[in-house]
Amino acid sequence: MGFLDIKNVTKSYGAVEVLHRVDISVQEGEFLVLVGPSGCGKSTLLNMIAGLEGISSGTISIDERVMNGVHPSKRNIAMVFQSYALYPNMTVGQNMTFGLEMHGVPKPEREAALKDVAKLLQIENLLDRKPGQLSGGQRQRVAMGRALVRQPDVFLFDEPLSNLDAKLRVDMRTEIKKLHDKLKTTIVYVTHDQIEAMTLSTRIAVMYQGYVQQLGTPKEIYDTPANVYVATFMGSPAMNVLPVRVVMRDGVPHAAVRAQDGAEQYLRFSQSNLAAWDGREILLGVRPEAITDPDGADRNSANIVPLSNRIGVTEPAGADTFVTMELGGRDVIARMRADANVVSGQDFTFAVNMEKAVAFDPASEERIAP
Amino acid sequence: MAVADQDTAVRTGLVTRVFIYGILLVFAAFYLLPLFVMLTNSLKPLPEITGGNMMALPDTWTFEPWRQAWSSAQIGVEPTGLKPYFMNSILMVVPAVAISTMIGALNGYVLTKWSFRGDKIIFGLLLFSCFIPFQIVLIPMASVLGKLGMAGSIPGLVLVHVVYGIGFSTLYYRNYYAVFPTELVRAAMIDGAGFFRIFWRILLPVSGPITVVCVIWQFTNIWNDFLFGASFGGQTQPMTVALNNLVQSSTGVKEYNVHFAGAILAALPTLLVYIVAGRYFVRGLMAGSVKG
Amino acid sequence: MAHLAKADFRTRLQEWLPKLVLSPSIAAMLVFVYGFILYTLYLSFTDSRMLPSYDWVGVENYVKLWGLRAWWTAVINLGIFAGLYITICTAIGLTLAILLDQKIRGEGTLRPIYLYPMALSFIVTGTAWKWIMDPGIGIEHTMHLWGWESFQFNWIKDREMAIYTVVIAAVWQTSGFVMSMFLAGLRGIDNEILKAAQIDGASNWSLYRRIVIPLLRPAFLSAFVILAHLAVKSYDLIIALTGGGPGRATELPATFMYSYTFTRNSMGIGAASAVIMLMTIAAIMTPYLYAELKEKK
Amino acid sequence: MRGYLGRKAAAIAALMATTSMAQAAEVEVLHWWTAGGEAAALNVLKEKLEGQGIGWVDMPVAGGGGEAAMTTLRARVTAGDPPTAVQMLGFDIQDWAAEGALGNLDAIASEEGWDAVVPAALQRFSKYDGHWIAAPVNVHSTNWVWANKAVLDELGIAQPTTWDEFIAAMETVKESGKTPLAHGGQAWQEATILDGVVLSVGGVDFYNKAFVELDPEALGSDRMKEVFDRMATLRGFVDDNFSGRDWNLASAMVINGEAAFQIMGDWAKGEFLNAGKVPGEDFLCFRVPGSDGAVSFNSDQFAMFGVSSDEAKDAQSTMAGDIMSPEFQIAFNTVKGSVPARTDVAKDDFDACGQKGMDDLAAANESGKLVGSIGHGHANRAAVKNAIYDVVTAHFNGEYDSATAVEELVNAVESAM
Repeated sequence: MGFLDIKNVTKSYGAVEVLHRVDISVQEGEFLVLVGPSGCGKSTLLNMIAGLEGISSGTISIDERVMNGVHPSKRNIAMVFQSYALYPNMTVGQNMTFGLEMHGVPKPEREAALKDVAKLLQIENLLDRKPGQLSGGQRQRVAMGRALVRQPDVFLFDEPLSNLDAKLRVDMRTEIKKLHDKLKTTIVYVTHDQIEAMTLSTRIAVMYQGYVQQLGTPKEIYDTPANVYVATFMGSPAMNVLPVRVVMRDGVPHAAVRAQDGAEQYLRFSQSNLAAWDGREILLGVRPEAITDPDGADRNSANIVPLSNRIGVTEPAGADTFVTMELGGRDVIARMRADANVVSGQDFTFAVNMEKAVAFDPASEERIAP
Repeated sequence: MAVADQDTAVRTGLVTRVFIYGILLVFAAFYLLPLFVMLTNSLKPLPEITGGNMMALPDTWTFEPWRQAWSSAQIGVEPTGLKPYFMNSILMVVPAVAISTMIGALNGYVLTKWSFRGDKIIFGLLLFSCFIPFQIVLIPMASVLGKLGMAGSIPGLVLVHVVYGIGFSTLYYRNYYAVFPTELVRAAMIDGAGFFRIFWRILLPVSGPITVVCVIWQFTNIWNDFLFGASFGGQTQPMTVALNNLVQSSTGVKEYNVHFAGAILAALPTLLVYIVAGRYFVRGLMAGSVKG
Repeated sequence: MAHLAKADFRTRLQEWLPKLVLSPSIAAMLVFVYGFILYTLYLSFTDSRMLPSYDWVGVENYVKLWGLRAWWTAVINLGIFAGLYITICTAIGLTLAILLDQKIRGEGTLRPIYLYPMALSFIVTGTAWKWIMDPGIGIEHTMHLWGWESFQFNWIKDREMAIYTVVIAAVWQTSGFVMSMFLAGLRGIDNEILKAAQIDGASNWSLYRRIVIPLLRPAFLSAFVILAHLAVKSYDLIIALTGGGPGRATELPATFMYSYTFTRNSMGIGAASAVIMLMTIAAIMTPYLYAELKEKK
Repeated sequence: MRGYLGRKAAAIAALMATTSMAQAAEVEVLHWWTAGGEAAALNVLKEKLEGQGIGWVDMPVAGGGGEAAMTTLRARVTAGDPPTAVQMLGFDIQDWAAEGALGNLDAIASEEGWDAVVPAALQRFSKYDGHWIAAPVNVHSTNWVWANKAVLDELGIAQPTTWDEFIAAMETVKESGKTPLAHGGQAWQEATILDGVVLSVGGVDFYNKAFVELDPEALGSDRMKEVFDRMATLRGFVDDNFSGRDWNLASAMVINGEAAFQIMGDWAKGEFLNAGKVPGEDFLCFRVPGSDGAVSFNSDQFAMFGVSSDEAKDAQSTMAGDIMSPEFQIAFNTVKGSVPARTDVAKDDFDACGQKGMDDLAAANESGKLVGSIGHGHANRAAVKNAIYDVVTAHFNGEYDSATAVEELVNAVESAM
């Protein structure tokens, strides 16, 4: 029994079911991120937790209280919206204490709470301004302040950083993380940005087409994605997924794959259970950072395999250089050290860390190994 | 001053600008012509009107027609002028505008922020109701008012105007609120504000521009109405009916100067509303009502 | 909604409040608009004369109606009137809006001048217009006094031309309003689009023709709907200006309906003409409503 | 919110209804005599009633010769709240009586012997099914010609006595450059001319046959064509700027000497008197040449609507009695230009034209030459009247030639019946 329990929850509009049997149990103090592309149902789920949308079936409970049919204001939650939703006609101070006022909190207490939160967020000097006079980052802080003042059981964030510019976004991300570390309040956070999901969360639910594709810690999601969708959605650049044939060599399963010149090369798997797939096609998933120049290979790995191929495009990104090559008929990205000697059009021998490789069933696209 | 900052102007030479000002002034003259005719002739004694040029300024300036129209012209059997009817109009217009605007605002709020199945159809039906010709509702309306016991009274007139004003006021507010971020409503819900509190504290404070448009529209329509006033006004006939009585004497001397003075008097409140609130009008229209 | 039963009272109240708030309007609309429309429809099939009667006569009233010369005149007049009125109002409104948008000094004074006719009913301005149009005392007379002897403006006395004087007065009343709608539209256009177009080398003319005017489409649509319904409902205007004359040359369906219903004691025929008018309005409005309602969601 | 308001208003209305019933002694009068002398004339009645302890609640609605008032009346009756007394013309009274909406004035009528003093042609409208339902206020007659004496004298024209003389006189005026016939192009004004012209062409018999009995043969006859020919001739004597002109502006043309004649009802006299003109000296009044002896009339009457309480009935009948009283008839009609609706009133207070009008009325009443005006709804019901308007005004404006007008007239009358 978690603190926030989502049990068997579905959502339908008329005959169309847009959210299918979601089960998530969130412990107190957890930071759950719902991530997925637009239209995946993550905002709908958040709105259902908030009580802004009805629940078609199943239950949502907070602190063992079933919340179905309970008015949003009675759930003891607070929400930060994508557009911040600051009331344009009220000052910052009025915005932040509106909720307390609505809940009948006496003025002195409201003032005290406002003072504390304003100090925490360093927005004391903004309290008398109207939202229209604030910068994006300031609005964002005010929106968070408004949520904090309420001291809710659960914080809900609906893509709160998507309207900020890149640098501010990173700063605010850190700030939210700090805030969570300090306050230890349960947070449900919706985003389409997988980096936000990875950096902020204690657990991630990856959603797609109304299903929770995978629920797990960031590391679980990243290293052992449940299916091809999760694998390609999480991580940037995305995980390389290419069709390979399993062949047994020396009693060990290998992935047979054609390089650009058509020559077949063999990459040894670390997972022996793939022997069952001998002779059949599977999908091989390798993250870019697992294909490197030999010097950059992970020294702790027990299974580094060489791979010769012609270099396509090189993209220096400062810290690393990304190389695109053609492998198994797909474009595959490799991540080299910045000073690796790679030249477009030349042949090169890459080092593939097959310990980190993931295999998927080509039909169901579910993970079959590890 | 978002309006002034907008810049759809193109760069133009001096000749073009003179030309532009020329056209604008010609049209200004066109729009002012009837008012000019009414005003100058209301300040002339009667013989000067019947004998002279419509456009000419008065030789003898007189305010007598205005005084007569206001307080001593024959409207019914008694020479009361338009004065007593002015109050009838005010008593009718103020509540009718206030109520229809308020209902329109609430309707717009419900239709955009609390949408439910079938709300579009309801809005469509409401909108279509703006376009009903009033002549056809006269008889059935009379019968309904009679049954309600409200025939020939100001509450009856207010009811009629509210009923046929709701369509437009709902249209204005709906279009305005449609572009108002729904997230604000949701935030307020989570903050614990109820249906009316959200409306009162969150939406209404920012509804100024559209309220100006709606009030102007309703005020002029209701103030200028003659048909309902004559049919359902009873003892409390509005000013337009009185003006009509003044102007439309079937057999008798036509005192045109008094007629014109009366006409301007009857139009004064609406003119005032346009001049005072007119500059917010474009802004209000901008803020929603011309959106497809 | 199975869980609604468990919802607390306040939440349930909140669920119902919006519909509750809307319901008086819906009820009023159903009775006072659609009820009355149905009632009129019914009357159009009865032999009602001075007061409503309930003796069914089938489509007789419609047959009579379409056999009446005056009705045909009214319908044709409406065609001429509405066509010209809508076109000219839109043209003038758009022109004035564009000109007024050129950073004009005194815009604040000009705008209310253009707009004020909307504030006045024709009960107020009818006499003035009659005078202005009248060749004996109006513009023509004035021009003669000012020495332009050959000037002629006697349309209001001319059966063929009288309907055009009605157009002039109607345009006078509403073109300023249309202007403000277009002005609002112009002011709502994103500046960057215009800058982009100017960088692309668009001339002033093509800037407006190719970029600005197409962007004003919503304003055009709103203007059209408002003008169209005003045209169909035009009544005061005719009564004040021409009284339907000379002869019955400027009769419009609205005046026709009124006179048959109320002064000619032929309520059945009046109702039939009202039904036709409503159908016309519906034919104009339905596509607009459909587009309007389709758009969102 | 509205429901509450509605209930409250209903409660107040009910309250007011009961209190006003307790006072009872008041009459609500719907009329369209709203401005100038006629309204002041009506005030005489009001004061008289107030002297008898009966309050007057004024309900004036002007416009279109009573059209607006009739619309209001319909709304009031539909709402179940009719006024006590309503100014009404001709067949409207009969139509409302047929709807069963009117009260009964038999008591006061027999007490004061109305049957004997009111011309029979008027009783045709004041009585329904043998019962008095309305009190006539006046008799207007429409076949009058008003002429500027100075203009006629200057041009050496004598008062014309035959149609041909009339035409010749107008020819003379035309040659002098003045407008022979002042006229305002409104349907009812053209129909007013028609009254006189029909009488001049075919006399009372033809008038009755064609326009009262609506005999298709008479309507389609050659005589009718002659009527339209004469109308066309008259059109030729009207200036080009006539369309839409108010009748009183046409009168002003005669007063100012811009025009010589105007064919108009006797209400036009007020305009002349108001301009300080004296009948017989400055202006002449005579019957449309060729229609002498006949009088086409219209009569304003106060139709009494059904009221429930006895007090209200008493007040209503007192009002009817006051209307019919010679004092009021004189007071009102001297101002209005019309003549009293009873034939036994002293003529002393009336001017030359008024006295002639009274004589004509009495004579026509005797000889059966008193006919209801076509143009003012005293010959036929509204639908027919307006159908005739349509044809006459279309012809007058040159839309039809006389032959077509005759055809159209037959059709229009037939389809309006």
